[in-house]
Amino acid sequence: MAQDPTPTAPSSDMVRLTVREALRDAMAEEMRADPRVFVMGEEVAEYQGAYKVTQGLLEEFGAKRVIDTPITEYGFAGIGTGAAMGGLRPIVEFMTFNFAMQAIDHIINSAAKTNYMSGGQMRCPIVFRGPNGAASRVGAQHSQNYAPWYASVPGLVVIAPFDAADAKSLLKAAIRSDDPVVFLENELVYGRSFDVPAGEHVAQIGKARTMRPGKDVTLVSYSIGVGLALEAAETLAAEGIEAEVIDLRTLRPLDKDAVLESLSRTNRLVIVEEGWPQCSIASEIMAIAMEEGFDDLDAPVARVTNVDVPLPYANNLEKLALVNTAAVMEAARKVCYRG
Amino acid sequence: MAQDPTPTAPSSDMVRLTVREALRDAMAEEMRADPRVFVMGEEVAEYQGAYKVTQGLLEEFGAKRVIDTPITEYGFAGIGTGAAMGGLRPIVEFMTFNFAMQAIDHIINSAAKTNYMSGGQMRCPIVFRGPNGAASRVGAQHSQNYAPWYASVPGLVVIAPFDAADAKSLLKAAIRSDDPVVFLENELVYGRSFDVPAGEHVAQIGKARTMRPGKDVTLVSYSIGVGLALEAAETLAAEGIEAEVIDLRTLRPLDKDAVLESLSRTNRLVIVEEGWPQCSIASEIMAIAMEEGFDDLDAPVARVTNVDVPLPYANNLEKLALVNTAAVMEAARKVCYRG
Amino acid sequence: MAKAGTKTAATDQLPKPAQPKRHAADRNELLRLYREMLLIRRFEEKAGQLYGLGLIGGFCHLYIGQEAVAAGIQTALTDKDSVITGYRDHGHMLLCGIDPKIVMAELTGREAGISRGKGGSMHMFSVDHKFYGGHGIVGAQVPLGAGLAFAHKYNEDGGICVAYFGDGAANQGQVYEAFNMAALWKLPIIFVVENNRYAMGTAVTRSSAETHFWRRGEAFRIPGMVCNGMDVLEVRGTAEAAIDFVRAGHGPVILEAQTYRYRGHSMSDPAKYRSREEVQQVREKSDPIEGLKDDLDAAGIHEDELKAIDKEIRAIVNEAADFAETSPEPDPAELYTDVLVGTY
Amino acid sequence: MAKAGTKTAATDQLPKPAQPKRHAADRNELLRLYREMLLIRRFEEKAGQLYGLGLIGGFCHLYIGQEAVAAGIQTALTDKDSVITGYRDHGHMLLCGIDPKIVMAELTGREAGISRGKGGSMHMFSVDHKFYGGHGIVGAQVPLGAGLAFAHKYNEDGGICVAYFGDGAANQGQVYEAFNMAALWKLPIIFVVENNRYAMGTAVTRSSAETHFWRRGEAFRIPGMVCNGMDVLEVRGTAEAAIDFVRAGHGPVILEAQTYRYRGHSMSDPAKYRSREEVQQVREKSDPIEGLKDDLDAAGIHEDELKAIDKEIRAIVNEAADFAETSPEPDPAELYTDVLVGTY
Ligand SMILES: Cc1ncc(C[n+]2csc(CCOP(=O)(O)OP(=O)(O)O)c2C)c(N)n1
Ligand SMILES: Cc1ncc(C[n+]2csc(CCOP(=O)(O)OP(=O)(O)O)c2C)c(N)n1
Ligand SMILES: [Mg+2]
Ligand SMILES: [Mg+2]
Repeated sequence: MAQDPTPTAPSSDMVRLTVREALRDAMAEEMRADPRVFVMGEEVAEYQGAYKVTQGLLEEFGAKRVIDTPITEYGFAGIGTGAAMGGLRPIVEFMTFNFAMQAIDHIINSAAKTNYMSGGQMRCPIVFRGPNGAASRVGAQHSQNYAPWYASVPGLVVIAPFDAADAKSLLKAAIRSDDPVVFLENELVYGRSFDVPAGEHVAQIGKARTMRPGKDVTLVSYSIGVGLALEAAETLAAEGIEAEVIDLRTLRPLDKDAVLESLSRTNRLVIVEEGWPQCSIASEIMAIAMEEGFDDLDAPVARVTNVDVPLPYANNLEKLALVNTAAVMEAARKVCYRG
Repeated sequence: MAQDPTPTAPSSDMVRLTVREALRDAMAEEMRADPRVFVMGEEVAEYQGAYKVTQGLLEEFGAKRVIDTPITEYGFAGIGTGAAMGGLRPIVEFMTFNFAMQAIDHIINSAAKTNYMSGGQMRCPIVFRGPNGAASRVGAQHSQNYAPWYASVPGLVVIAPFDAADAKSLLKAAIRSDDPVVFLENELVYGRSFDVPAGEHVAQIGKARTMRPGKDVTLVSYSIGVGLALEAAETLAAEGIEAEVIDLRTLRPLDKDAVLESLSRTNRLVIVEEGWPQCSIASEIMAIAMEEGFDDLDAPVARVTNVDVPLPYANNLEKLALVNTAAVMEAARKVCYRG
Repeated sequence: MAKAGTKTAATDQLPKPAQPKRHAADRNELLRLYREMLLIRRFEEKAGQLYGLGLIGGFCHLYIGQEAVAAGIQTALTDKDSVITGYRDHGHMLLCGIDPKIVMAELTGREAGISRGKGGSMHMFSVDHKFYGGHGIVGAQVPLGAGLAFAHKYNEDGGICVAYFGDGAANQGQVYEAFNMAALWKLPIIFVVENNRYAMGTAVTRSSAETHFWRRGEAFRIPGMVCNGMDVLEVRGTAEAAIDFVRAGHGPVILEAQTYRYRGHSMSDPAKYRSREEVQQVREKSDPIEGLKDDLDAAGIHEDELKAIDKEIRAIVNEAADFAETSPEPDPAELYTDVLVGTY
Repeated sequence: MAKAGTKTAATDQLPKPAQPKRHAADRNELLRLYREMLLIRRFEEKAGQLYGLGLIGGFCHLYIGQEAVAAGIQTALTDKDSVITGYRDHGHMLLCGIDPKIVMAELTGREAGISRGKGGSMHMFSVDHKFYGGHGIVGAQVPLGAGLAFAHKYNEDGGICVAYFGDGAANQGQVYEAFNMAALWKLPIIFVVENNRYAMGTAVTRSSAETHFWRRGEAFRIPGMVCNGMDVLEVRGTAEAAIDFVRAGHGPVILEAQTYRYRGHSMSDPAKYRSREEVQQVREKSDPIEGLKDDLDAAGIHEDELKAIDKEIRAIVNEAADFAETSPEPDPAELYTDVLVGTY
């Protein structure tokens, strides 16, 4: 079985998959391989998932392993965590991570801290997954990006893939991990199609990935932001700015070496994040650049994030509130002292 | 009534108060002035507060306004929030902010976002307060610093005072605020005594405070970290390093002007935080220095935080895990290129 | 100390609301109830159309089928009373007396909307009408409602709170925390479970160990009531008994209204979890608006009178839709306002 | 559809556990129960002393007074069964068969402690003994326990879970979420409410609309049982009936054990919320260890035999204390280990 395919490398054998299908396939493959793996959450079984990510799982694995829960995030996150402590390997789907705020105490206090508190004795191999961040026009309560919160907590692994290959190979890695994993998906990306290498691939957790090489500026992002960074890089290239795009993929542990290595070549860094600015992943990358990349900086690192307001519903305001390609390009030009 | 007393200015009329007493006095004064203000939480009434912060309030204000709740953080945070929507001015005490994780959905989704979601129509004037961060030897589940999480959320005001004067004048401001306020105290500081100006003082929310002037390096902190920074500054002075110490006091909105102004004079910055490093207030201050203070920096900004692990119980490990004065001094020397 | 043993049922004699009667409505009341239900029905149909046209975005949860619940309860309240519900909120808002135009304008995300376009379908509020939202987190409105009831009691203003929530929400832990405190502190609140048999795709039997939602307060000594939520007069009669009890200071009541939603959970729901026949049967046999016709008839209210109401309501709803379609979007500067009330 | 009306009590005939009997213990069983309770008592007294000496830090919650609950239930379990509780966990751990030395060494924060000194009094675990903690967030152990029960059922290993929690914890919303799922899925779990009358300083009547905790499952059709938690044989008999029922696949049971803690909530509690007399009276009239003396006597077990046990236990506890005092602290490098299992 191949480890961590370098997805930029050409592969003779590619399958076209949506992110949604890739996630489903990852779960199905792991469930076939390991009878301890099961899925639980609201509408995951009969309804096939609120966003259809668990499509077909009930049919293949039956009601014992694909379990619809009542609307009780705190309760079923606790039950999942307890089941993991008892030796199973639960995948807990939150309909969105906004609702996981009800359950965050179990994610942090029961799942993340137990291995340490027990001196390494009590494992908690569980995956908490579901869409995170803004969807479309769903308003302030349904649109928050929780990546910085989870990424701040030692004892957790936090993954936020962008494309289908990563969604699949990282979710497989997450399910196999002996640690509690928070796996942040994005609803707006579920339906996008990507090439995925055929065969079994389990990614290495904790490694960023270069999505596009470049020499003038490094654009760092994760999840849906990677798409914006790639779009921006495309247009910037036409202007003569070669942007390197790095997908962090894992937010804890954070692959700072990859960021710093790229920075040492481009000497300019922009972070793109679909989320609020303060105490964000962007802040953290800027802090790392400050601490360990200072001498490489030809310009201050810039961050491009959502506006620091709860997400508004109105179409025009929502657009203005969210990070976008134009803002990424502007920041890239600025750190390159062009325009 | 005096606005925002400059506490470094000498005052003829000072009272010696513990932080615990200062907080209690703030609540009592505001309850006397405004019948809509009431306190609710676990053990706040008959027990006089788990940490005795509400001492004497039941006796003065009676059971209608000083209310013991069952151990139901989510529920009573919701009830408090609903009462604020209904026109009252609740002070909700969490026995510690660790337990507020059960209630964080109401703090964020119900209290913080409602004013925006209602187009400015639905106010939520509530104060959520209680001790935050590590106490002594209470282990991983009872020792987390939630400041970065709350500080990331637009719609909240987040305050974390250090000394008794600020505890009192900022809590009074918080209670009078028309916005939801997260007010982060620290158990290890409750018993410390400070001079507090006599008379009524209501601080201005959102303003940092210079605790000690200096020209060689700026130490920025909040809450218990300010004490460490002051201690470090004292010792550094003996070594010939004059450290300016800034207490942020309010973490949202963050007084970045104060930080940047000091940085423009000292050209060196260290952030001291009793909390995990990643996506922290420290990260954010470093990001701000990167964005707006880059040209003032004679050295990369440094952060001194807890070690990135869940807090261990053992006495020796706990000491090693927590931020301490020695580490602050070392960082200060380093950014000053001494030692 | 209690004796050892296996026990299953509470045996205490709790104070209870009076046995409710189906409301004996007079002519005016009947007309009002008919009108209110029809307003909701037509408003929601129009909202569905605007959604189909792309004028409404995100989630939009229609109340069609459940009209008798809001109508029976809201018409029994006074203007001292406060109301709170979840995201399926248009119906309750209209019956709080909020102008359909500004509700619809919120659905289309316009400046003139009740939340200035910032909230959308799920997040609407009107402090003036004592309507407190409009909440998107399932179950959250229950403790919030208990908080409103707390304020009524604290202020001794004579008001009570009605907190509406679904059968799915009834499994939320925070609901039981609120039950306990409401009972302990005798808060003036009616917990209305709108049991429409499904939470998204989950039938109540698949999510609930106890599907008699009126019994869910037994663990906290809260009396339960149940009514046919498709019969507006029965809802009204039950609501009155509940209101009398709660307003008299006896503490909370749980009122289960057994109802049904005709449409999908939200606009994108394929609704494969139930059969067309099931929906059809309820529509035909239990429709709350059609179901009132016998009573209207018996009161001597005739078809032409109803037609006039129909026409009037269509006009109101069309006007609301036009308004919502033609009003301008919020000014871009609005992005930054209303985050905080104060300036710091 | 149910008829409209005011209702207060569940009328269903649920399957119920058999009516429990006070356990008719033989000589050996009596000796074991006595020994187990005494081990807890002496261990806790010693822990209190070490705390006073500054050897234990932070929170330390003693189980003194409640020994019969753990003893009556733990001795009825098999080694297939799993156990979980809150922060007041020393007693349950000892009766899971965990070595007192390594429990005490954890209290003093030493490398040899069961959590290598990293957990402390509130956070101890032994997967080997199927003891799953040791949790500091009130109520958290209840869904976690339901998860352990879920694993038993999933693995068809014949085990059941016992989740212990307090009267204060019984108000937590997550408990009701767990109740619902446990009942719905017929999970093999006994929810043991150790009602010691207080949650910190709050007497049950001040926090609970329903103080009969065995009734708290009524909203979810879970049968309730209650026993005198100061009588180890009554606890044991009740536990056996509960275990039989749960192990037979009927789903969960709530077992309320009415008990009392003699000491403060934790070491720093001034305990002004109750009178000295109240404590004194329980000690004198209902002490679980003293209370067993009649039964021991009736079984022909005499003072000298008990004295021998006493001596043996004192030796065990002293040895544990010595060990805990003299063992080294964790290596500083331990600070960084056990954060994650994998390396990434
Ligand atoms: C805490 C939380 N979990 C999940 C959701 C997603 N969700 C929205 S509505 C809903 C179903 C609620 O059903 P019910 O309470 O019966 O109300 P109904 O929609 O039938 O009116 C779900 C699961 C949410 N909004 N909040
Ligand atoms: C969620 C949460 N809220 C508050 C606390 C603080 N606290 C610890 S123990 C306790 C009292 C619990 O009482 P009870 O459940 O009756 O158990 P007992 O201590 O009597 O064994 C409280 C309030 C906590 N640890 N977790
Ligand atoms: Mg429903
Ligand atoms: Mg108790």
